[in-house]
Amino acid sequence: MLKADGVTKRFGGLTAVNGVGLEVRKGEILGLIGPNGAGKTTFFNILTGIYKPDGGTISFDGRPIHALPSFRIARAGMMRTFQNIRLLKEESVLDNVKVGLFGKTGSGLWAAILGLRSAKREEEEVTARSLATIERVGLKGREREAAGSLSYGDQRRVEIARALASDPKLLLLDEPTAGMNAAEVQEMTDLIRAIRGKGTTIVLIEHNVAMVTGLCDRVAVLVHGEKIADGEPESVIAKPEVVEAYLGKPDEEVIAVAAHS
Amino acid sequence: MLIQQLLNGVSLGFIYILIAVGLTMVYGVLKLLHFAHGVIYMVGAFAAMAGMTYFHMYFAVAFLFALAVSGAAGMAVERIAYRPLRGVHPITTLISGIGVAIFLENAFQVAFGSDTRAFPETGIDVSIVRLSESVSLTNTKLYIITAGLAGIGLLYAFLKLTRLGLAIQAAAQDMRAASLMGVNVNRVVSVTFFLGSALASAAGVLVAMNFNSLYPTMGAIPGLKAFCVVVLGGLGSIPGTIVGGLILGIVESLSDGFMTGMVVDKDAIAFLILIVILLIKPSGLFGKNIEKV
Amino acid sequence: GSGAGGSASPASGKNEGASAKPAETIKIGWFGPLTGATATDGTHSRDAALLAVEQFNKAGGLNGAKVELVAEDDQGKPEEALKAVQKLVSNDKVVAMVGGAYSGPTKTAAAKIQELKVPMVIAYAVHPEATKAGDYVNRVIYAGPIQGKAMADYAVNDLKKKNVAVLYVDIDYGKTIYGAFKEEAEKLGAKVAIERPFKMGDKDFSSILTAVKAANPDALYVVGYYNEAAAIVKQARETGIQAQLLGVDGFDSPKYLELGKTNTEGSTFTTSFYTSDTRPVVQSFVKAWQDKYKGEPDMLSSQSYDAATVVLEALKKVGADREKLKQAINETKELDGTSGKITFGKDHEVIKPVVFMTVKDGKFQFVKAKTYN
Amino acid sequence: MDAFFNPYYVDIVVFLIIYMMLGLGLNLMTGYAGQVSLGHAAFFGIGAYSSAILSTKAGIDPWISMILAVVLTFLFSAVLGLPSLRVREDFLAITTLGLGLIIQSFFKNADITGGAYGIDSIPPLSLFGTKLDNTGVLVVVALALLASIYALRKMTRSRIGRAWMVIREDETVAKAMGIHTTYCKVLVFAIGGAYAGAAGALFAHKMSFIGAESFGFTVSATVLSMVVVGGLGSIRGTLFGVTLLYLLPELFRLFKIDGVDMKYIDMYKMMLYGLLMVVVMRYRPKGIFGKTGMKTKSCRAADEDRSADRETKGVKERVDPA
Amino acid sequence: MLHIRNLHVSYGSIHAVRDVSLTVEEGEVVTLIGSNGAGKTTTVNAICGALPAKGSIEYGGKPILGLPTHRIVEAGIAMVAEGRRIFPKLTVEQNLRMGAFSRRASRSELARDMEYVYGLFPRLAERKRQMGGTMSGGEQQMLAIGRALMAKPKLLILDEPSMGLAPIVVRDIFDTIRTIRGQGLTTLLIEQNAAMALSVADRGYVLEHGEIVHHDTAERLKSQDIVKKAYLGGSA
Ligand SMILES: Nc1ncnc2c1ncn2[C@@H]1O[C@H](COP(=O)(O)OP(=O)(O)OP(=O)(O)O)[C@@H](O)[C@H]1O
Ligand SMILES: Nc1ncnc2c1ncn2[C@@H]1O[C@H](COP(=O)(O)OP(=O)(O)OP(=O)(O)O)[C@@H](O)[C@H]1O
Ligand SMILES: [Mg+2]
Ligand SMILES: [Mg+2]
Repeated sequence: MLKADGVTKRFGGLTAVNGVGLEVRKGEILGLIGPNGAGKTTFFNILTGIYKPDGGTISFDGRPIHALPSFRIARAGMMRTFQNIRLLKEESVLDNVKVGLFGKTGSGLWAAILGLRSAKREEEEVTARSLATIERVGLKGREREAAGSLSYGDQRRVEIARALASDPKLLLLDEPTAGMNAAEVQEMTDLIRAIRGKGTTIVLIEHNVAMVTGLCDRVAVLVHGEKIADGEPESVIAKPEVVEAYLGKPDEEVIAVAAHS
Repeated sequence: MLIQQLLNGVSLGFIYILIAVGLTMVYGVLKLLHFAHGVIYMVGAFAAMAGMTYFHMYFAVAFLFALAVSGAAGMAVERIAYRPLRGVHPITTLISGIGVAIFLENAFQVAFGSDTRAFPETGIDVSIVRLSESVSLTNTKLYIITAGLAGIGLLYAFLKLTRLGLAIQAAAQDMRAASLMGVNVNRVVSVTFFLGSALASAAGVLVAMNFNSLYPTMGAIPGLKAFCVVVLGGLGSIPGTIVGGLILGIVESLSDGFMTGMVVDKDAIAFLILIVILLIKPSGLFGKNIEKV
Repeated sequence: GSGAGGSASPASGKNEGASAKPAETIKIGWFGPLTGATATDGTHSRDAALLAVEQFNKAGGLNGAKVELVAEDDQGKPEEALKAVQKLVSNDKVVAMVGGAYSGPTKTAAAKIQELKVPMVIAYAVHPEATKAGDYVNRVIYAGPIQGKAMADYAVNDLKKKNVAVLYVDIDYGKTIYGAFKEEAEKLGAKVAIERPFKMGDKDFSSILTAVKAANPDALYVVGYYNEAAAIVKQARETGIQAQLLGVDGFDSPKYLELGKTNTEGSTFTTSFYTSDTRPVVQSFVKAWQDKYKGEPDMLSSQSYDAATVVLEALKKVGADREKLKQAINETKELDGTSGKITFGKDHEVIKPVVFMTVKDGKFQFVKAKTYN
Repeated sequence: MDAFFNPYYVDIVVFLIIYMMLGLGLNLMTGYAGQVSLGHAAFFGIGAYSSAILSTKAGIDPWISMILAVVLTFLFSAVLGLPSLRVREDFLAITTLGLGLIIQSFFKNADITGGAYGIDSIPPLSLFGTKLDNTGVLVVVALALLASIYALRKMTRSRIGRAWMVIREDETVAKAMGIHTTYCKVLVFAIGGAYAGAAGALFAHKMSFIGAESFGFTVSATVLSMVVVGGLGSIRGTLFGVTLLYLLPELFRLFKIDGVDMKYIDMYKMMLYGLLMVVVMRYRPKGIFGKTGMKTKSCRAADEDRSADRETKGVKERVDPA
Repeated sequence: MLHIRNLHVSYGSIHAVRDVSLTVEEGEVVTLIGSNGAGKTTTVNAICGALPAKGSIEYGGKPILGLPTHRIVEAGIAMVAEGRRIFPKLTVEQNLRMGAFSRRASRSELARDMEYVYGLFPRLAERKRQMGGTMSGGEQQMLAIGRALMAKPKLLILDEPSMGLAPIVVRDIFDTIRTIRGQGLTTLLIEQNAAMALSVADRGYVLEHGEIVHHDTAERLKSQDIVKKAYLGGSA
């Protein structure tokens, strides 16, 4: 459903993403791993149109999207979360999630000013769907709290709810479990599985190798902006170059941690 | 004539630079929308005048006196009107600053009257410095240019070479993190205001002396122009402040010298240029815009 | 009181009645800028009008009834002037008004005042349209074109200048005077070498003056107020311009000499008032001003004093009836004002001599006076 | 009707309402959509001049010229709002300030606007051939205000209203969530401008004379102060802020205060005005009616700490609420 | 060296930290674990003077509660804050220099310490002139830790230092914690990765809903059932 080819992005002298080709198949959970600064987030930013690539093509559902503005890509059904949480902190959780449904709705100002039935109905629908999504990510009952006053982990859930509310075809998650403990990671893993269960394709960036191997159908590895591996999780993380660049030499401890999930 | 006009522009530009260096610290570096800068500039001019007229100081003493008075006034403004507003929408600072400006302008009108008054005799005679047959400059303008260069030098040394300079930049970006580094943020901000305001008052004194006039609302327009210069240069950039000031001065001087019957006046042209430059370079001439998502 | 002073508020019919006794104070309104950039002028104007009223009361008032001046700030803004006028009429029930404001506010107020049928005498606003509002509005300062014409006549015929540079302030004051000057000067065979507008509050004129110098004029006519004029003369000398400096009544303030210092020497300008005028009315005004406010009165104060005097004289004649007052004001003739003998023409503009003054030995000195129309 | 109401008080209210409409438009732009504007007087002027020119020079009926003026301001504002799309948001205050000065300068120098002489003899509003008196004008502006408030409420609570809110808080997020930020920003400028245009048109016909000095930076700054003092993003706040700052000087006019030197009374008035701005900001930094917190939990003022996203926001040095 | 007694912190009506008492002795590594929203960050923010709190906090025998942050830092506490909070528009090197602000160190001393940090995180050495704000998430985390070390603190507080870091770096960081501990530095460590945290710590506290529910040696905590289940991902 998503096909990137030769995607490149440079910042001054630094090539953050270098000729990356990646295919995402419908219905899968694809893990994107790699050392810090490998270009994973940058790659997401290119996919979602926040950065314009310096080279390469991207097609989504058979349509080229690399030249489209962000909001069009979002409306085409690709939603994301941000590594550095970007919520509207003073607004309620509910209002934050409603934002995610913008592209799915269409009533304009006149409808609102004139109080048209269609606008009202649409608004009700937005509320209902948002509430349902909030429940799905496990924040039921906290709809009215200011997003900024939630703890870090809960803020991540709101981020996911916002991206999820519009039932995107493709969901991009940037480190969804950062700052969560093992039990919470487990919950998040279940949530992501459930989301996929409803037909949403998922690409996720993670540093929790245990989780990635347990959850993902496929894993791609970026190092220094280049893709060095792509395939079955177990086989990928066993590759020596991946071990060297990302995991460090195998060590009981890492394996021990990984074994827990 | 063109050369003379360019020189006029440069010397006018240095007046703007002199006013803007102080603002570069406060607005450019600290990112505080400080609309009372023009008023501080006025306070400086009046302090020097009062020092000479009422306390019979020599010009040089009065000049230092003005720096001290304005510096203190700037610190007080920050303390009273800006500090309580940290962490809220920056526009509140702007409004608070406008309030301070209105207050002080009118207080000075009560104290000194709203008339324009002449600057006291400084003992410096205006003389004309001939650079060539047809190009000349007054000595007072040379002082302004010198002071402008000195101000810029001071700013550079302060920001680039001192620990405090770095701390100011850090505090501007993230006050909490700066305090976690052991920076006494309040003190750093106060010092910045002191220096920025002292520089503003240097400008006020020299301009009042050069044009032999001062009045309580004298800071309004220079204050706005200083904003224009700081933004034009790209917030907080030292070369930006110089180039911004020169552009403004030269544009005004050329439009005065060569154009007539326009639908907009020279101040408007200055802002027109500002907008055009910002459209081409959205972060100002020497500004950097970096965003990581 | 004579029957004429019946009611203090004839315009709002219902409000008159038993309460209106002849011995009540009679209110005259004044509005102008008391705050803001032009507050100095407004304050002088108000002070002058106050002085006139005070003297009037001291001389017995209107058959024992005191006159009170109610002053309102218009902040130099038209909409504030509109409200000020409305307040003076509705709340203070003034019988007449002195306009101590600049052009914009005066224009707005003039239309309103005509509608409310309250007579007004404009002190110093020169907007050409201001008196077109109707028969309730007169002006004691001559309209801009007169000054321009007078200076053209003087520059070309008396001083034999042929090539004049003009700098004018970019408001109606500057544009009106300059327009008339140019027309007349060209008619008389002189030429405008270069013209440049400037703004109130401008300080640095070096570029304009460099351009002026390049045009090599034999006279430099500056149409503006003393602040900028002082800066211009100072910088003109620094630029090395030796041309004869000509000006307008905006120069006529002691501040011009204070700010321009010796550079003002020799500049000649048109005005309508000079403190060295030996006529008793002028001398007593100057004396009273000095006693009350210190310093010397300027042109603007004299105009405001005269505007108030016009109103007070009419009041003396016909009493506090707006309709009659209007009539009496319109018929003002040869009234001995501080700025000459004041007569209102059919167009409600003043007819009085234009005075030429020059700076000599650091003082304003009378040159000549001539009536134009 | 003027027989029943003191026309002076009526006039105060008329101008008060005109300022309220200016304030509402600015609040929409700045409070709801985060686009700080220091050039609001320009839109006010465009509305006033459009209606004045159409009704004097083209002889169009004032009612129609006012409607046309609103449409024209809407269009002009949309165009003038375009730079806001390019310019970094913390420079917007300065660019709009510049725009304001440029446009005022145009009013002052162009032929069509009467240049330095302004435009006079603007026809007053009349109904069935009779000129509306002060009270009649009050009724008209009051109706206009009610309509403005109603529309503003509806707009800000609509889907586009939510988009404005997101743009104010975080433009990157807005884009990533499918919001057409360009369109929304131009739209908010156009609507905010149209509000000012309506205020301007009413102003012109009320004044009968307009000149460039009525549309300067002071007006922009005053209106912004009113909106911020009242509370950004609050309709009640704007109404209150305008009333407070507008009536303060008027009170001085009504009650002469004894014991102070009359010579300086008006300066004391302005000092108090400035002081009030400082004091309100100091003790109610979000304005008198500003949101102090969320429905249930309160975000503390030192809330910066929560923000893990602070480092990225910091890079852009956002002007909008952090 | 750090003694917290009966600490209470509230956000308006939210009582986020209740009656927390905690000690960190000289040379120890103490870890504070707990789920999202338990109040860990709130506790350390109170230590650093960023939040008004009730109770008592003593450091080196002196009360520090109520002191302004910069004074606390000058007394020798450095913190790696949640969310990293590096200075986005300062370069990597300037960020590190800011870290040493409270020390007034000489130029050569600074250079030496900087080399030490570059040794720990070679990536930073490669990027000396890059703006902090454009670094990747993990790179920023390294910078934040490096910056705190530049202060040569006596007590180092780390709020989730491993967040967002690649496994290889996490291991490096925990190695670093072990190393600096060997050098006598005292550490208060907040971690979600409880297994890792308990492996370097001497003692641990478990915080739930703002209250300390367990505290014990790291070894013993590791083997407690509840801890295993909730924080170590032990099979339920
Ligand atoms: N706007 C920018 N300007 C300059 N350099 C940038 C910018 N954005 C990213 N970089 C650099 O590009 C590289 C890739 O960054 P990116 O954020 O994509 O890494 P990442 O793979 O997401 O790492 P992490 O796992 O640590 O989040 C980094 O070295 C970063 O410093
Ligand atoms: N600014 C705030 N306003 C209101 N409530 C807050 C605020 N900051 C934190 N809280 C609340 O205080 C509680 C503790 O938050 P804290 O950030 O200390 O948790 P934490 O243990 O650090 O969690 P995490 O592991 O997610 O970082 C949470 O319930 C949170 O919602
Ligand atoms: Mg990343
Ligand atoms: Mg935390």
